[in-house]
Amino acid sequence: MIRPGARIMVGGFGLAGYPELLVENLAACGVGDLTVISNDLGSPGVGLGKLLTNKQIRALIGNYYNWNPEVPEACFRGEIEVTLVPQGTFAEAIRAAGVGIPAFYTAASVGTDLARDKETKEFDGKTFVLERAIHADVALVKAHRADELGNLVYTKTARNFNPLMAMAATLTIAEVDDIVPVGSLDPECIVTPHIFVDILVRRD
Amino acid sequence: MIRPGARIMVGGFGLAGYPELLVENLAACGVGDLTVISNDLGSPGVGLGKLLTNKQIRALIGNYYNWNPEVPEACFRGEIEVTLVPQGTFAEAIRAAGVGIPAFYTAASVGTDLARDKETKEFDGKTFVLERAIHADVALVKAHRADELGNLVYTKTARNFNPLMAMAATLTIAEVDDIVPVGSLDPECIVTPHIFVDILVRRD
Amino acid sequence: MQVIVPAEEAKVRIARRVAREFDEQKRSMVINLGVGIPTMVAGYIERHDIYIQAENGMLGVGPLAVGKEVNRQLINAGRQPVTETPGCCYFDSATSFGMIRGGHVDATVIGALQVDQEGSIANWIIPNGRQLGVGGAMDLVSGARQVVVAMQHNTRDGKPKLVKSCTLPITGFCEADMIVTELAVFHLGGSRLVLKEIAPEISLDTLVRLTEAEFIVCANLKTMSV
Amino acid sequence: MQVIVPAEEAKVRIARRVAREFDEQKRSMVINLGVGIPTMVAGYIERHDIYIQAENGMLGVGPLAVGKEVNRQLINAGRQPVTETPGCCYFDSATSFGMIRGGHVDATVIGALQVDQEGSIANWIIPNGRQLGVGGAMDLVSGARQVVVAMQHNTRDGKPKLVKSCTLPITGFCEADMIVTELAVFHLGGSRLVLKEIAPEISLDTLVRLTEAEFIVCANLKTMSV
Repeated sequence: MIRPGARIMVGGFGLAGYPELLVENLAACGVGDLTVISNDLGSPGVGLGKLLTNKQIRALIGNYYNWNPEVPEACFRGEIEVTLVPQGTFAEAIRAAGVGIPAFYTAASVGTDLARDKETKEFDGKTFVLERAIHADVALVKAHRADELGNLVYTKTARNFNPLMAMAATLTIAEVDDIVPVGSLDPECIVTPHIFVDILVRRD
Repeated sequence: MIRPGARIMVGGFGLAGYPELLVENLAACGVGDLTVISNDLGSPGVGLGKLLTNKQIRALIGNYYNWNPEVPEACFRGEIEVTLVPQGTFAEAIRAAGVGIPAFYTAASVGTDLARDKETKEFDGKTFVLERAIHADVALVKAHRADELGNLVYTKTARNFNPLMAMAATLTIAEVDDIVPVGSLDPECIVTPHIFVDILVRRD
Repeated sequence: MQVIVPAEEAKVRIARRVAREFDEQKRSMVINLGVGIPTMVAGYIERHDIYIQAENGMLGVGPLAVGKEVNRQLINAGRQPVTETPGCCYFDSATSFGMIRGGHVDATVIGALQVDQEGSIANWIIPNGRQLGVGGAMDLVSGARQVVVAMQHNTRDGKPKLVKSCTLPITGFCEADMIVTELAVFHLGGSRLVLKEIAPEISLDTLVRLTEAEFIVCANLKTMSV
Repeated sequence: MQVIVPAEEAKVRIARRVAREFDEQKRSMVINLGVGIPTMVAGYIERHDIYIQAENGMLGVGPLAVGKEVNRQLINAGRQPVTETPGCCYFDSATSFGMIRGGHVDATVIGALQVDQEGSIANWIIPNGRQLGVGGAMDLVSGARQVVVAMQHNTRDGKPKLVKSCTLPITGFCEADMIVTELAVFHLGGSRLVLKEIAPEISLDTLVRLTEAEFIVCANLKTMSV
């Protein structure tokens, strides 16, 4: 379902809460020219790092690649294009895509190298930078448990970007540890309503 | 704690999930000249409607007052000032205030009477209207249960604007049915983290 | 004024026709229903994988609550007590409108005061000083993937509601995708109104007379099933 | 180069001094701690109503996890396994940065490569081609109510980190409120650097020599408790 050249979002922070199985499959199928939108890129050869080691990546949009030194190396050799976005702006821009907000203002990065070429505007005497929503073709997210409808709940800090990315892509594939019957999850505790989830994949 | 002239936010939708006791107290203490930010204004003499019957209101910011005919009457007599905001924009603008976003763009209301005098901008060939965050001095919210730290959980559609308003005011007062010891609420199911809550009031 | 279809029958016919539209799409859908005739649509949907979203923060709205089922904290956006369907969930209003604005809600069914031949909708206010409310109408018509207008063909005093150009304040410009009345079904195609179905009681001439908006007639015009 | 306070002792002294700052505020606080010395601050806080937020989605971060406590799905923003404190809760990254950007986090403690005399902070990148990451630093310095810089006074090779004007890429302009090193404590007042405390080992002359930034000396200058 992921074509060469696709923009894909992948949940996770470090090695917590990323869809291990889906990433393995993506690495195994070898589809290339990908734009990967994620917090970081795991470690060299580990997690999302595999996609870079495999040369499947054309561009990265994210915020922290120092855990995987292969990223700066590939970037400075000109093999991949990297767009750094402050982490809070990154999270908010993904949510914005999910909720139909094309752009918003934030104070983060004003005046810095990361705001270069971005529009700014004053509100109440303070300067803010205009940030655009970040969409994807496919989101690969990791949740702890789903019901058969696709409602999702998460575990601890494995939640991170997953609920946001689930909203922000044309197609959302959720990897889960467990699928339970409809009605088993507490309606007050569902974090991602099934409206945002297209496909469930259970780890075995 | 609420002074004359204050901007106050009050959670609830219709008569579901509004802080009944806090509103009663506000009506009883008679503080006036208030700007009330809420979805609606209850019914005549009921819920928030009491504040209008009591002439405590100077201005309203919200989206639906047809359930309380006293509102259009007072507005057209020039006794109060009413700013209508589309409901989705209203919710998002309150969240924006809570999360430090001074303004955002939305497609709702473009070209209509409610977007008059608002800036617009094109993104990818479509026109959007710029909407400002909506802040308040005090938020009065209703939750079902709190732990002693102020973490909150809600009940059914009584959730509505409450978690958003809890983030968007300088001072947040939460009315709850029940206060339980710290550690009693499931950390995965807490909807409003205690960082957003200043004062708890239990109904008896 | 001649009554072609009595009001109560008209409402049921409209609700049933809209329900069939969703049933026939043969895929799981999430829909949002406005107050009035739109709310009635739920009662005629047969598929079990069509989920109703209420903009006050619920996905999986069941039938109206009766008797002991009534819970003051469980209402739809029209303030009516409702029930839950299995797998339902609750969320805040920003997330709810995020679903709508973000294009995740497959369809919204709304009533209207007027719709014009370009699909612009007027349904939020009659400037008479007695109304003051917009609710989620503007967010819904601009955000939902499909906007279905479900309304009686004419006003109570026989005036056309399908007009050349709305005279009432607009809710959203060129947003309607489908209009269902008791007399006809129209689609909007390339900003033009196209008649797809006509009620069995009337002729095309009668429909033209009762409709101010200009429309083109679909080559494959069908009789509306009633 | 003369070592006044050995590195390990310096780090502990800085962390302890920052911790005392929060303990003394005598009110419940939520703080966010960056990697390195800032993370060490948690170990010296005595009050039980100071809650640690991790920007990867947790409020109520406990001590680092050891042995069987380690859970790969429970980490802080530096990817270290941590534990929970009672009343902790989890949320997504947008809500987490909402807390930060919205001014709900009382203080952030961060390390820095350079801070200048106007309080501008450089801590996200050394343009050497081997680094590529900003993390949440820009959001934190612009969003947190109080920004405390916790860093050693000089670089390993003795260069000043408190400079007249940052030469490295800026994280945030005029955002620092307080700077704690092993040799001194500064506040930023009206965009001017004010020396509040000085370490017992050194004279004011020595401090001036080790500090490129210009600063004024508080009338009530104290000796830093070590």
